[in-house]
Amino acid sequence: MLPLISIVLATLLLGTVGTFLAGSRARWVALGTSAVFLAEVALLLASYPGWPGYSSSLVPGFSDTETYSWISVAWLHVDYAVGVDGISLIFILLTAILQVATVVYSWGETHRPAGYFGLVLLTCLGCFGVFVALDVLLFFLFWEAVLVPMFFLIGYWGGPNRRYAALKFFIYTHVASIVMLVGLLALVFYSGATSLDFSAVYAAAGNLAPVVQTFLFLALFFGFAVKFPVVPFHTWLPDAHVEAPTGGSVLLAGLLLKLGGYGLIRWAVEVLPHGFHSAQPLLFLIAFITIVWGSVLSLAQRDLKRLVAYSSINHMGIVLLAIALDSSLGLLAAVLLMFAHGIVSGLLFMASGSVHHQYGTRDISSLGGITPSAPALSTMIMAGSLASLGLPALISFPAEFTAFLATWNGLGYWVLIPLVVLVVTAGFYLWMMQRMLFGEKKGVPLDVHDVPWYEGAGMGLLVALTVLFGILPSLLVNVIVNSPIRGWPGT
Amino acid sequence: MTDLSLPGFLALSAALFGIGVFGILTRRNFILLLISIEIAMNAVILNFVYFAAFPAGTSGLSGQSIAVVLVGFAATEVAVGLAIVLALNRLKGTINVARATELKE
Amino acid sequence: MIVGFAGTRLGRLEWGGWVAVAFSAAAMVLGVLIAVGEAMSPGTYTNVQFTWLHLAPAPGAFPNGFSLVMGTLVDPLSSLMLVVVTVVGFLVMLYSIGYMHHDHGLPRYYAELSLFLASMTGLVLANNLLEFFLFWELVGVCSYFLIGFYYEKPSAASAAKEAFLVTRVGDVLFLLGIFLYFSVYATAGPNGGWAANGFVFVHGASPFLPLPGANTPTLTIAGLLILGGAAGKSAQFPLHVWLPDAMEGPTTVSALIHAATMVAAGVYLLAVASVFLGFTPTDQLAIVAVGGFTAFFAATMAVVHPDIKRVIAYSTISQLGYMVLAIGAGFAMVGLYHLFTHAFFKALLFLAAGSVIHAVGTQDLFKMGGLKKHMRLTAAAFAIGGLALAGIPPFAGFWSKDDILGSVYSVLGTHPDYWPFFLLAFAAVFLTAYYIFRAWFLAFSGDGPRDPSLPTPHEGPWVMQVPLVVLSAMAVVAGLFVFFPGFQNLLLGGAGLPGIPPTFTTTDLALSAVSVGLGAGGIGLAWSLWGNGRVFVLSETSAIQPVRRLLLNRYYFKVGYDWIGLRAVYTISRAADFFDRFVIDGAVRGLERIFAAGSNRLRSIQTGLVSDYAAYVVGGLLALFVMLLIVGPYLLARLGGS
Amino acid sequence: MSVSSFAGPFVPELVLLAGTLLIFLLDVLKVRRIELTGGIAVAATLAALGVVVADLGFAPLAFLATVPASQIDVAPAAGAAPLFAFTSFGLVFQAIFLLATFFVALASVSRPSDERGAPIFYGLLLLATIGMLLVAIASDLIFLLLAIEVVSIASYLLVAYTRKDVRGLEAAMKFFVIGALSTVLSFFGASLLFGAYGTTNLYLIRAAGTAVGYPVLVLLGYGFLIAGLAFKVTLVPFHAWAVDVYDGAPDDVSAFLAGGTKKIGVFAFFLVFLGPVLAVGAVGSSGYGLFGGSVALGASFQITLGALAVVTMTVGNVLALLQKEMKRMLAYSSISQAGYMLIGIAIGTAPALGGATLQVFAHVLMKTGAFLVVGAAAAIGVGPLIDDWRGLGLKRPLLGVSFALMLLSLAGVPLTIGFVSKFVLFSAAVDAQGWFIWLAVAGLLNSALSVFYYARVLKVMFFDAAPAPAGAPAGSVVGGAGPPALPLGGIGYGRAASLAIIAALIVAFGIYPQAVLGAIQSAAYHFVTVGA
Repeated sequence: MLPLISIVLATLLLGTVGTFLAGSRARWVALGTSAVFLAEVALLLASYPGWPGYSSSLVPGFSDTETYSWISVAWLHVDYAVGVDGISLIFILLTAILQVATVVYSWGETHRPAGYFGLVLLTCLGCFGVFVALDVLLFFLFWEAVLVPMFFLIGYWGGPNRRYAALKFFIYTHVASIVMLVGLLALVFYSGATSLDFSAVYAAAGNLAPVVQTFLFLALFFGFAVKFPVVPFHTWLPDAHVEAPTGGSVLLAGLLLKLGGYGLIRWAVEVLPHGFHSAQPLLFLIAFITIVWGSVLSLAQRDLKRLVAYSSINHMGIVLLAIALDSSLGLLAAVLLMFAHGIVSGLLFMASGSVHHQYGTRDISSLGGITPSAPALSTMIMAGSLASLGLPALISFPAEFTAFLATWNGLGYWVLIPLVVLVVTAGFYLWMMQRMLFGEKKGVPLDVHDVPWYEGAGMGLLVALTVLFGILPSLLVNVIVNSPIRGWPGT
Repeated sequence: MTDLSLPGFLALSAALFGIGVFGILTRRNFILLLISIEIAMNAVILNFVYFAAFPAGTSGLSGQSIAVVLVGFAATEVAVGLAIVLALNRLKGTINVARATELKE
Repeated sequence: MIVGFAGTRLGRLEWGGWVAVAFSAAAMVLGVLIAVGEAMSPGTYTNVQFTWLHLAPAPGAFPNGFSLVMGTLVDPLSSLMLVVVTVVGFLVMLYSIGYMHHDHGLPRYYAELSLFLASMTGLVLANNLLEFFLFWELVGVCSYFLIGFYYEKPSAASAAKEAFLVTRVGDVLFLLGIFLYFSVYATAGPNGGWAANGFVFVHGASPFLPLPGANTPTLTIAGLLILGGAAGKSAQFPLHVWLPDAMEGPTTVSALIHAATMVAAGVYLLAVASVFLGFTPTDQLAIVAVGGFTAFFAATMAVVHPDIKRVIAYSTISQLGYMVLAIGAGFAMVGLYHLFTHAFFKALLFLAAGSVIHAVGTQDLFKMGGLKKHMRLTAAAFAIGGLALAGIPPFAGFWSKDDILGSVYSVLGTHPDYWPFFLLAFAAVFLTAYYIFRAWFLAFSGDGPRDPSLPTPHEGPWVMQVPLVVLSAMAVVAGLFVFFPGFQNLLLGGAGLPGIPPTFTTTDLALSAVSVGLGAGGIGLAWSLWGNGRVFVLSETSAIQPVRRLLLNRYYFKVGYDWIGLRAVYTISRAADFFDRFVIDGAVRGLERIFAAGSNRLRSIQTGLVSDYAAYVVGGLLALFVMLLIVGPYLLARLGGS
Repeated sequence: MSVSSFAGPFVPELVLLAGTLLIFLLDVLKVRRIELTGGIAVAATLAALGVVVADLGFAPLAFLATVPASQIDVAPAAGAAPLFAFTSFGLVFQAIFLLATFFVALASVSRPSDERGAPIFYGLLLLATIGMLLVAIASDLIFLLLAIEVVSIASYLLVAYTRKDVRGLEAAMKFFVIGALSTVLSFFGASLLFGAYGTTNLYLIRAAGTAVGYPVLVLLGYGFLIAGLAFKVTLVPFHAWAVDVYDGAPDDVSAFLAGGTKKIGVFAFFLVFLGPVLAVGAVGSSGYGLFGGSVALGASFQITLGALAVVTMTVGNVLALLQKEMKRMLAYSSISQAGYMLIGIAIGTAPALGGATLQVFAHVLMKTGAFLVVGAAAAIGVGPLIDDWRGLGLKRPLLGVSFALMLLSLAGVPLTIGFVSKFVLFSAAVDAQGWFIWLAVAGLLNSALSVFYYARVLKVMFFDAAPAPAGAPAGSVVGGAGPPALPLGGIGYGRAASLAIIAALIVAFGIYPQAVLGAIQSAAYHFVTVGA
């Protein structure tokens, strides 16, 4: 068995270094790396039960695991331990897809391309690492490693207020990760786990008293919640998105937010069931507030990117809700939703970026009638908006449907909150489309042409996937459910 | 040695030490600073000598020998201090420490 | 059978109207064949499906596993509906070739229309509630795009949004209804219940209703929610506001989507639900109430409206109300029968109206006039449609509408609660005849256009005429189909199902006579007020002037919804935004300021004076003593001397 | 005890002493070429380092070992009061000290070869290093304090060695005054402890635990000692001198002070306060309890040291935030780092001490390196302000990359030694459980705060446009009348090598920390169980 995960890591690392050194040819190196990365992920997927058929053979644990001792002293055992299960595979797939899409979309980046593409690859490397890490230190290492390139992406390639946004992003998420780290460490040492390995932590966590579990869960939850982000820890997100370059926004929304959800599932919900259960009411409360808040605030936004950012918050609220339900259906829905949101928000942020490139502004009220002059761009925006508001046959629908069904199953009429918000969500997207795409022409295009081919290709890829997975969600579901999750079928 | 009780001695030593420290805090003249340091140092030496006679468990260095070493050490320290202040005086023409505040914040 | 569905699916990928027409023709042929096949062999149901999403059984969650499936189910209901969809779809597609030829964005138009047809077919053939919902949403979005086809017009874009949002409200109710049914049927019923078999509809003797506890508040609420969903789609009170505004779209779209098919989906949903899910008596009363009230309520608004398409749109709402009424009263197939006939004559009316608009370029009835001289075919077609609508025998509408009234009348004895709604619906017959002929007289009779600036009208090309002719023919004869055994089979195919008595053989002649009389009276009133180019002007001081104004303003529903939808929600969201920026984010920024200020303040202690540094040392020393001598004993007390 | 067996264990010190004497001898003979004196210093340091590493049990160098393994980590016989003892913990610190000296000595070779002060510089450097090595083997409080004084006196002179620089002299003066004050405080504390315990031997003091005749003397004595030693470690509020001294001293001396001599304070802290920290139970039920009460010795030391640690790291970081001068910023960062190290002794468990030692090791690499880069930058004409460094990262990749690595490591970014050391240290804090977890939280939040000023420097170096070259073209030495240009565009081979090694080690140990952590942890374990 090939050490596939290490090979992927090496690929990305080499690709990143190569890109940094490649100067003006960086985009080619980045594209090559992305292609290889995608191929390797395909290989990982292909060797995984459940893809692409309807296999019901369930995997008892992680697959493609590798474990090497890294630090080993009397009281501290850290391993280089990696492995995947269905859930992480889905996120890895998302990483690969978004990396390719981002690289293609950013083909026209002329401002220090080597740095830009290198940082994009580095971000994806970090995300990949988070999704495969099965050791506290390794997990945290990659978790932090994601911040740095994103900080520079925002701070260097961003909009006029980029420094403030980059710093805010960094402060917020860094403080959160610190709390998370303390939580993780406490989890290890208070439970008497023999090492920092996931399996050891998972096995030992049961030793903890319920009260301790609750505290630890809350600490971990705070760390993940900021990444999510949930209200009231969300204010970094709109600022970061507005200022970030398009590629940065795509990765931020598409991947970085997923880290929170993934981390919550993998390291908190699964490991600390008692803590999870006692924190459940809080999670529900936060989730509902987030859902409503994100949606209502989207309605008030004039900047397209801010609008999409707040809608992301709304979606992540649904994800949190689905996770908090503590049901297999809810968990499935959460993972599907995150995948869907990754693709769709990536698409929408790309579209916002293109609007900005074409018209020099993203102010919805100063734009209008884009459709006749830029039909392709308009189509992308429509596709993204419709997918985001949960149109069937597009990727979000199966996810949202299962999420709502699970909510109904778990909470009964509380499902009305996300359902009613669904109308508001539809409302702000439609309002945006009506004002920006349709109606009288407004706004002076900087470039009379439609989007450049590479931007179109990047978005087109995501649109295609939106439709593909919308029609065939089982491609994802069959992988997801093959995961060693407590209460999941097969374990 | 019973003439001087422990509290009484400590008061003496503390007074000596306090005078030295007070001097360090208030003097601006470098030479006076050095003298203040030596006064405080003398309190230390006195302590060692006094405690050497104290009937606690005794092993290792004796108080008297420490005192002798410290006398020597104090001399070295003063020599280095004087060397520094001489050089400073040559460049700045003053030995007032309040005039040497170029490095701050 | 899937081919019909797949064929239209492919159609949306093709550019060019003719390709779309060809595919829709193929779909029509297949659809009709399927229906004929179903009609020839009553009682056979064909179900084909594949798994869409599957979770293995898990203890505690779903003991039989959880699945979602996609499949097609051919049964009398679906085949009847299939005919409507494919035939009208084909005709409208054909008509579009002529009607739309001068518009730009035609590929988009045909693609969207084809997608709509595909989705509609999918909806009709769906074999489970989730799939139904999926296509239900899809037709909604197609409708959104098609209403907003003239997207440069702000009013069109706004109407599209409104339509989507209002139906979305219905969708949410529908979805919640699905969930409620799910909570009843999740593990009960055939094949391990819905969780395991994927929400499928199963034919047979009432698979679910005999379940213990089936007649529970949960089921009642679920039924009401389904009604809410249907009301959204079928523009029933109080979610009716969007349909008149949806007339901003091309007339072809109005004909296909907003008259014949999509709006009928709500009715179809109710029919499907009544067959497969079952309504409780409370639900039935609610459905009857909504249907009967809407039939009358919408008709009143049609009475005064000056826009030819909107008049027809209100009439659509009203007619849909009849169908809902029938289904509520327990006569699902009767409702579908009216749906069937209505589809043809309403499409006819729209297409005829489309011809008029195509010819004169306006939708304002008061600008038209005397068109029958130039457009004989159109005038005739409109008249046929109008007669069918008014329920004048032997036109199609008579048979089906009469059936509805008769059926409902027949159960009034056991359900006296239905009386008021029956009367409302009955009264609406009169209004219907009045408003549609008011429109006819205003448009076609008289000497010439009241607005002289209108262009000289002319008939459309043959592609527009053929559908008019075909639909006219259907409007005449569709009602008579009921006398064919095959068609009877279709309607009776579901007779084994509860609540579908073969009522069309027991029409109450007296009732029919009264209703025809009302219809004729309505036409007469219309003639007397508007015939021969007359224009009836209500005096400003008339006592019914406020009523007119109320009707013209559509009972102020739209104003109210706008206020809720725009003002209230938007204001709240602005306030929330303010809170977000200045309170939540303000706290974050405040923290930053504190650090910066602290850094500046602390810096000033580095004075550069060595004596100060020495003072810090001594101060620190004293602080240490405090720590060791005061905190230490305190700690000892806390730790209990350990 | 025969001469050979007496001298054997002191080979490192003797080697350095020989080097010192040789350098001074050559100075007298007017042989002052920096390549030669520097070479001697580097060679002596390397040799000593080899021996120490061999003593630690590094197999490939076993032939150099001079201390038999049987003499390491052995508790003295009951009642014995040795002045010094060989502990693996001390040897680890010796290695760390020697490493710092090595980097500075190697880098300093790249100074103008005709600099007159070179022999003095190197001589004092080695002298100070001898003192440092002695600190690491001390087992008697007076021995320890005197060894520290050796270092201190050498450092005062090092700061002032140019004799012509006003800033340097002012720094030396402040250094001296505060240093002398601290010395007095330390010795006064020692004298009080002597009064309380009747001995200055650390083994005996630790063994006595809470069984003390005069508890108030103990508390006051330790209070004085903390204050005195805090001077060396630059704990707040005993830190004020450090900023001015690091700023005013020659760059390479700053590197040595921040990277090297400061660490003896840390070791002294570990050595002196491990006893009281680990002491269980109360003192003061009779005798001179200040308020007639008694004191929980261990707990109150832990809380005191913990508070000091938190205050130190916080104040250091907050002050560094808005600092405009590069050296002062580094000085404040150095102060805050001292706070992290102090966490180790506040907790007093073997993991914590090990983690703190790893932090010391990391800090030697990072801070020595950082000041050496500053020296290089100064040598090629970069001003003292952070803003003067604009664009330097791209213009001078060696400086840029190595400085970036050092700053990232200081900030605790993954895959650097700084990350690992913080991770281990804070893990140890959590591992100790109880309220120590809050030390980890404080430390981590501080490290978050510190990221800002490090990131700012990175931003200036890599993102901001370089200032227009004023006069002299970039890359050449500024000032035509100055000394001839050094190779590598004014940086010089020695400094370049030093920086390259540091950068490589930062990454290498960042990726594979086991190489040092294993030795450090086992040493810390012995240190806690056996004692000094």
